[in-house]
Amino acid sequence: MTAAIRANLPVFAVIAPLFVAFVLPTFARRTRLVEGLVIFVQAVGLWGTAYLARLVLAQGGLPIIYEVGGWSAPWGIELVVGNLGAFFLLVVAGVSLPVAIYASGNLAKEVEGARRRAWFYVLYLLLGGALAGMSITNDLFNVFVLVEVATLSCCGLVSASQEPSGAEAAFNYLILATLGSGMILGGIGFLYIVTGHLNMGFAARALATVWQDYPHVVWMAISFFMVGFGVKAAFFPLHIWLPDAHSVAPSPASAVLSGLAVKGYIICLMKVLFHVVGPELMQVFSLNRLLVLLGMVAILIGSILALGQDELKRRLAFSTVAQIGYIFLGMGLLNVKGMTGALFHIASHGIIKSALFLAAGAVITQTGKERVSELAGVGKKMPITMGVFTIASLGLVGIPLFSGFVGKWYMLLGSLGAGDYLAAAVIVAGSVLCAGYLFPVIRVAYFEPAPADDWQEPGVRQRLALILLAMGIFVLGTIPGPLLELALAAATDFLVFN
Amino acid sequence: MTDIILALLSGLVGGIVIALLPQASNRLRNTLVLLFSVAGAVFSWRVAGTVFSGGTIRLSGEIAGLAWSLQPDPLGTVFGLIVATLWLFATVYSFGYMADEPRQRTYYAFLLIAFSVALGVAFSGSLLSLYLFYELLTFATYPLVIHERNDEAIRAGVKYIAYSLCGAGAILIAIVVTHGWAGSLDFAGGPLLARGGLRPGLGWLLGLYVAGFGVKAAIMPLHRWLPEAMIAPTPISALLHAVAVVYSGVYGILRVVYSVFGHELMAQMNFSRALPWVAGFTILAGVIIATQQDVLKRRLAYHTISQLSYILLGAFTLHPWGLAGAIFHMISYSTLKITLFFGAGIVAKQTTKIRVSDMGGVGWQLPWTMASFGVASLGMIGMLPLNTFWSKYYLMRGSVAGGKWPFALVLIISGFINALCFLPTVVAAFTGDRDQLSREKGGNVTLMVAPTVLLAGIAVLLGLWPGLVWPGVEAVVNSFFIR
Amino acid sequence: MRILLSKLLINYPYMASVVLFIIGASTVLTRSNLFKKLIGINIMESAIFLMFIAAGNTRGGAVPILDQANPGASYINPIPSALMLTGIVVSVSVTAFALALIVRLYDSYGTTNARRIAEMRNGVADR
Amino acid sequence: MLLVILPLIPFLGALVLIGMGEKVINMPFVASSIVLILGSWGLRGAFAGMPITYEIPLSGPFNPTFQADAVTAVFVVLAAFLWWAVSIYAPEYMKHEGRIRSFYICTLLTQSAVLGVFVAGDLFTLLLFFELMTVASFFWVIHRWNEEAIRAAYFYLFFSIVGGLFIALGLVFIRAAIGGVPTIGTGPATFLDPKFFPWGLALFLAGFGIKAGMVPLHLWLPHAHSVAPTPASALLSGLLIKVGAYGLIRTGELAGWGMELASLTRWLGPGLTILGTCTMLVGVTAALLQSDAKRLLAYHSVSQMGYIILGLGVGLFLGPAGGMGLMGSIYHIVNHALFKAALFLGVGVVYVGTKKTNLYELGGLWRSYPVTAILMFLAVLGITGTPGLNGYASKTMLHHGVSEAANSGLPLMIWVERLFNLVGVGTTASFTKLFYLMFLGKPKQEKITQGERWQFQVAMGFLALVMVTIGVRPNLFVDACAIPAAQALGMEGAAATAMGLSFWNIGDIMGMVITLALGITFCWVGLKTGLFHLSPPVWLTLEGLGKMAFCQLQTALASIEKLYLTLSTSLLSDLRARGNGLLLAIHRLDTSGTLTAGGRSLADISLSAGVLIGTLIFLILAYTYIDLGSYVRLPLSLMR
Repeated sequence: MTAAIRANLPVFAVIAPLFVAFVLPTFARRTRLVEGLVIFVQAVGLWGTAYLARLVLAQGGLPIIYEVGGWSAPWGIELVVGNLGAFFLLVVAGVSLPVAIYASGNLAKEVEGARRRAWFYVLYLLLGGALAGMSITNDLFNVFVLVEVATLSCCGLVSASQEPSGAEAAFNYLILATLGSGMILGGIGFLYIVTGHLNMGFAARALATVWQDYPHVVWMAISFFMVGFGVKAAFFPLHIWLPDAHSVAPSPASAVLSGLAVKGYIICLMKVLFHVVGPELMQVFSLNRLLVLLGMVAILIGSILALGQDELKRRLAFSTVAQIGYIFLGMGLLNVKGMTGALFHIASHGIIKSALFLAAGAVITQTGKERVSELAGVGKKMPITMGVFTIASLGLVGIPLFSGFVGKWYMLLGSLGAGDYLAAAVIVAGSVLCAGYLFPVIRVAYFEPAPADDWQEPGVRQRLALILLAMGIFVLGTIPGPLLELALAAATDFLVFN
Repeated sequence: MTDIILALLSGLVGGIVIALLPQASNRLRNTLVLLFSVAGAVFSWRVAGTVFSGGTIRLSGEIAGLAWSLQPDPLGTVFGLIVATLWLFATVYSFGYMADEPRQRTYYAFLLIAFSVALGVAFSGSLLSLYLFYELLTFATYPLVIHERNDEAIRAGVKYIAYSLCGAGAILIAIVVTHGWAGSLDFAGGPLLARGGLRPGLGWLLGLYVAGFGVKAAIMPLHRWLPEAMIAPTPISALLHAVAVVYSGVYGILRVVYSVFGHELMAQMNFSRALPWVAGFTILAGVIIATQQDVLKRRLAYHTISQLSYILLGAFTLHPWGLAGAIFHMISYSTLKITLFFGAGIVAKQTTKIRVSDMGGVGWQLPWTMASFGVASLGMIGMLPLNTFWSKYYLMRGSVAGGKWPFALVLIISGFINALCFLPTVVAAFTGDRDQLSREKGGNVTLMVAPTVLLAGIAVLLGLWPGLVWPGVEAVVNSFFIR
Repeated sequence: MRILLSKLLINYPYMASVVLFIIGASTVLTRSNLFKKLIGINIMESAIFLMFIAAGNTRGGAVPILDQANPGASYINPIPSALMLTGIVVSVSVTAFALALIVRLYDSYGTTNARRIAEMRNGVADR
Repeated sequence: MLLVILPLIPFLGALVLIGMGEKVINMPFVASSIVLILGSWGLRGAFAGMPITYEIPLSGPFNPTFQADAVTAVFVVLAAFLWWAVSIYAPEYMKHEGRIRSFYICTLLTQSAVLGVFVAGDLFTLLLFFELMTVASFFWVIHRWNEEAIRAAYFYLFFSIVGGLFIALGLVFIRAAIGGVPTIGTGPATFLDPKFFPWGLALFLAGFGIKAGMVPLHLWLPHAHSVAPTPASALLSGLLIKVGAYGLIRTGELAGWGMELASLTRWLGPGLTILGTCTMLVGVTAALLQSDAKRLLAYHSVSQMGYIILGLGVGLFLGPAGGMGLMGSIYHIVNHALFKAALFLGVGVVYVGTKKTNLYELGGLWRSYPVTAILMFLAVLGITGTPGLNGYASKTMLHHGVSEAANSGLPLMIWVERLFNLVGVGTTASFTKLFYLMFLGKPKQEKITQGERWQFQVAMGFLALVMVTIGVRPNLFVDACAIPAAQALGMEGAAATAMGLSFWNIGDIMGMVITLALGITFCWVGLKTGLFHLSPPVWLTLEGLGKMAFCQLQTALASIEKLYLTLSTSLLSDLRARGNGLLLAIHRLDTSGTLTAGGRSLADISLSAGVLIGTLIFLILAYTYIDLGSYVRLPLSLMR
């Protein structure tokens, strides 16, 4: 029995949340049960992914390949838990568990009605399953389907709050994301036309030989992929939908949207670009330079826009745009260090941004203040929440001992290794700007004269979730251990064994 | 080994303890603060004892796969001792100064935390840990800078953070490059880049380092945050912006020059020839601007900018005597500058006068304070019974011996202008009618005056007997020039 | 020119899909009615489906049902068709979800005109 | 050990006085008596040519060393005697000035520092006491704490500090040149690095010259000496400026007395000669124009210091034959100390009674102050160089020295000799004026609040006694002090030079008498024609020039600062404005969500979709038509 479970663990990681998601509506009225189930699934998922990651690490980077339905590669669908898959599974599971815990405490204040909340959890689990699937699937069309599932659940999560602006943001997001999906599908189509394969490995092998015959078609495919995934991943300048959507969603939703969902699309794009197209071809098309250039612009513009926001969650949303720029920049460097940095930044930004959004959500639900300038005194009244916010800010800025530093350090190494000093300067400038938009929050919260309002800390579960995330930030910054190893190995996979 | 951990922890733990005692009475809190400060100082002295008696203390590990280490060498130990000793004085002074101020809990908590962070800067044995503590120092001192919590303080705080972070960013890039070129960031094995010899881009790297650390060391034109930060309470201005924080920048540059590049490599680089001129310019420009300031603390701030470059000038001479002068100036300048700031603080607290032009007669009210202030002023000029004479002497000797004799002249001219800057202040304090002055009597005078006078006394003692600290200076110089 | 034209003619399904794609895109871009935007999206997706299926077509190919008795010379590629079935399902679900959102927007704002909604929201924000 | 004890005695006295609280005893008297006895007893060996040295073994770079050779002994005994005499005078006088306790403390500390300078065995120690002396005597000058006193004191302090800094820099250069700490009393230094040696000497010259009131660095002197309480003025003029001279003697020692100087330092002799001559001339000219008695005396201090510096210069210039110049200088140092102190004390007596020091408001005081008038007259005779009093002896020796130099045929020296005589005339004229206006003529003041006191008379009497003794038996001092001192400095031929010296020859006496006669005539003419009321335009006087230069410096500093401020603020505000504008533009595009292009405006979602599709088209076109590789590579490669 255990052997069977172990053998099918990769598929369980995807199926389990999806299955529970379908079951949930039946107990829609019993909120406690729903919450317990969700947390249980996430906890089990975390355990399972940790086990998988250990397995992958123990195998020295050899992937665990699962053939769905027993059909082997060129025809059937493959699930490959390699270094990358294990890494991102771990991130997804690691972030979504605290967020689920937080949601169980805080959602009642943000979403009205038990049924609505149950549906929220359905979408939440669907998103989790889709992200897990995206991280391990090795089939292009499967990627499309999972991306669609994730997109739809994201839109649902955005529209979870009753406010009309939520619906509007969700609609905008939906339209754009669907356009993006269409383009992804188009890209898959072009690749399929050229190579005749949907399995990434086979497609890559075919592409290596045929691309010279159809350079324009290949470029079309890449362009479609770039725009399609770019809009979903909020890559500058396709980030337009993000600030609205992420700031209007309930805070747990914002946390997973900013922390995880966006990263899922980036992982898919990475797979397409590095596993299918391959670094050599990227260089031929100058794609790496494009990524670095746009990444730098994203860092600067995103940060500057964040500086101008007074609404806390909007500020965080723009910050996400800038941080996504980091990841793309790291990708574009085309060396192992830069890639490691980008991957690690996916993890650390996932945790940090979730912590920030959750803390912001806690502040907003407890005080009703949405603007940075109104937060005076929050630090005194809600020490734990603001403490976590502070730690997360330090992490995002990239102070050593906190997780953000590690990613940036590797990206800096990468950019200097690539001889790109401008990129290094922009990485550092982004840090400084990041301090510029996050420290005012802390300053106002702690050091400005406080009004006499009687605010209180959020409930135990929210605090627990926040502290878990803060610990995660600290642990990742000091002993990133297996996660960094996985990122390093995944980066090596991307760039060396191709 | 345990000493170093305890030295670092005593401040940190103390800060947390203070922060967790919101209801504590002033007396209890002060006792605790003193206890933790003394503990930190004692352990630092023990560390120093080990280092100077030839022992090695090393504590290393990995943060996120990057090797860090705490290994005080003579330079770091000297800096650590300056920090630890002067912190005690500032703490006692704070008891007097802060007696009737609000937000004492925050103040003392961060004072203690900043203490341990500053010790961390001093004791770090690799560029990475140096960078870590250097960054943390900014954040640990930020609440102290904006202690007043008014608009001006907040603006100053923003400026402080912004400048510091930009500097830290430059350092980060430089560290990454160094890591790439040298393969290690640990100071223990001699100058990091020396083995690689000259290579293109070395000048840029040095420039990055100097610009990065130069922000805190207030090299012109990166100095603008410093006068603004003078809005902080006086003990903080004295300790942080005349000594600890700005010294962390100076210390960083010393480290870069002697532990990252090494003086042999520096001597071969064209860029290093420009650096003394930057320092010389800052020396003169800083003190010239200082003469024009009417607000005493601002005057002291610009003067700090000038004096910090003395140390840098000594370092940039790349000569043993210059380095000796720099180290000696670190010691002697800190004692005197703290005295000056303490004096200014007592005057501000006791008579609410902050402008030099208003200070007529203050000297008769606060004779001990102004006497100490006067002694320290003479020291800043470089007169002999004070310890700064020796630092200045060795700086000049280093400049002359290092073939950079114009800088000896710069130092002398700066001495003239220092006289123009401070003597009127002291003399003005004693002019005017000594009877018709009101006095506010804020704070606890005894606790403020005692450390001030004591420090002035120490300065005189060191001036008469520089041999008291000379072994430390010698050890530093030997550690870099004799291998 | 003639070669180009002949190429275009030979690849008529692709041409059609391009035309459809442009129509869809311009609809999304220029129409401010939410429904029309949705329809534009659907048109675009149809263009991509068409391209996909056309890619799987083999000229003169038979239906890909393996008939032991009468093995054809060539079959059309069944995979694109199968995939597009999934794609259509996805598309339908997206449409359904979008329609639900439009209903909510109409409830809130009383209009389905994107520009007016934007104006109303910005007005709220400005106030 | 004695050498440490000597400066320590007054210091301990000051501590005792501080410890005693409000109660005041005449501690300077006690201390200087002890020092006088101890010094003249303990240093007798030094006079006999057996120097004493002592070292305090401190660890580190600074080991204070002390030494006493004959030069030191002369100066120590002189200082002790002068302090002793003045401290008899001071208690009574200071009743009028007030703050007697702080005056005592300051007097004691200054004495301690001065003694320290004299017994210092290396230049660091010397500099230490030199600076201490500056600070201690600063409180003398500022004693009255009124505006004038503060200004003068500030001026004094600033100049002294500058002098100290010069010496410090000189130390660095000398240290670099000779490769060791320069010591005192060990003869000429051998220098390894000739580049820095002359510069070091020049800096010493400037540094000690400031203290000695050497033109053009004398500007502080008249103010400081005239504003201090009279006993302090007496000591300032009598002794403190001699510390500068002492420094110059020791500087000469570094270069080498009694030997042909190396080519690098040969300028030292002529240089000092020129500076000395200028100092004499400027001092005496300014003194003639003064109406305030104390200022007149102060300017005469400058002038007399000129004699001393001139003597030193001639001594160095003549090399082995320069004994006369050197000994004349040392002799004149002693003499000037005596009569200048006496003169100041006399003026002080008058000031106590009349509260006036303006000569033109005084007159006919010999009736009220008969003893003072006689003692003052002796001092005047001394300073003018009348045969039979001490000034004659030293001036004669100096004159011999200058004549010898003139015999060398150098035109410079010939002119120096002529000017030397001219200054003698000026000195006589100004002191005739002083004595005539003060004690002779018609009485002008209404009432005299206080007459003479025995303390005043005793103090001045002691000084006068020594003056007359020296005047009558000039050779006594030469044999007992000047020759050992010169020999201790390395002037081997000093004894031989002095042997042939006869003070009482007709030529010298006649010369002096002619000078006196001319001086008195000049004074008569000057008083009749109002020449002494002439006030030259500001720019002509050194003092005015100095003041102008100082003001210019201040304004220059201020304008530099202003320039910096305007530049930095305008630059920063410009940058800030630009940055804000950019931010605003980006922000506006972001929030409005509308983009108008070609008459069609795209709002919100349409805009977003437009961006998306536009990006796609850009990407496709970018590859197809614009060579993306070079396009993107270009800006990046530029930034490398």
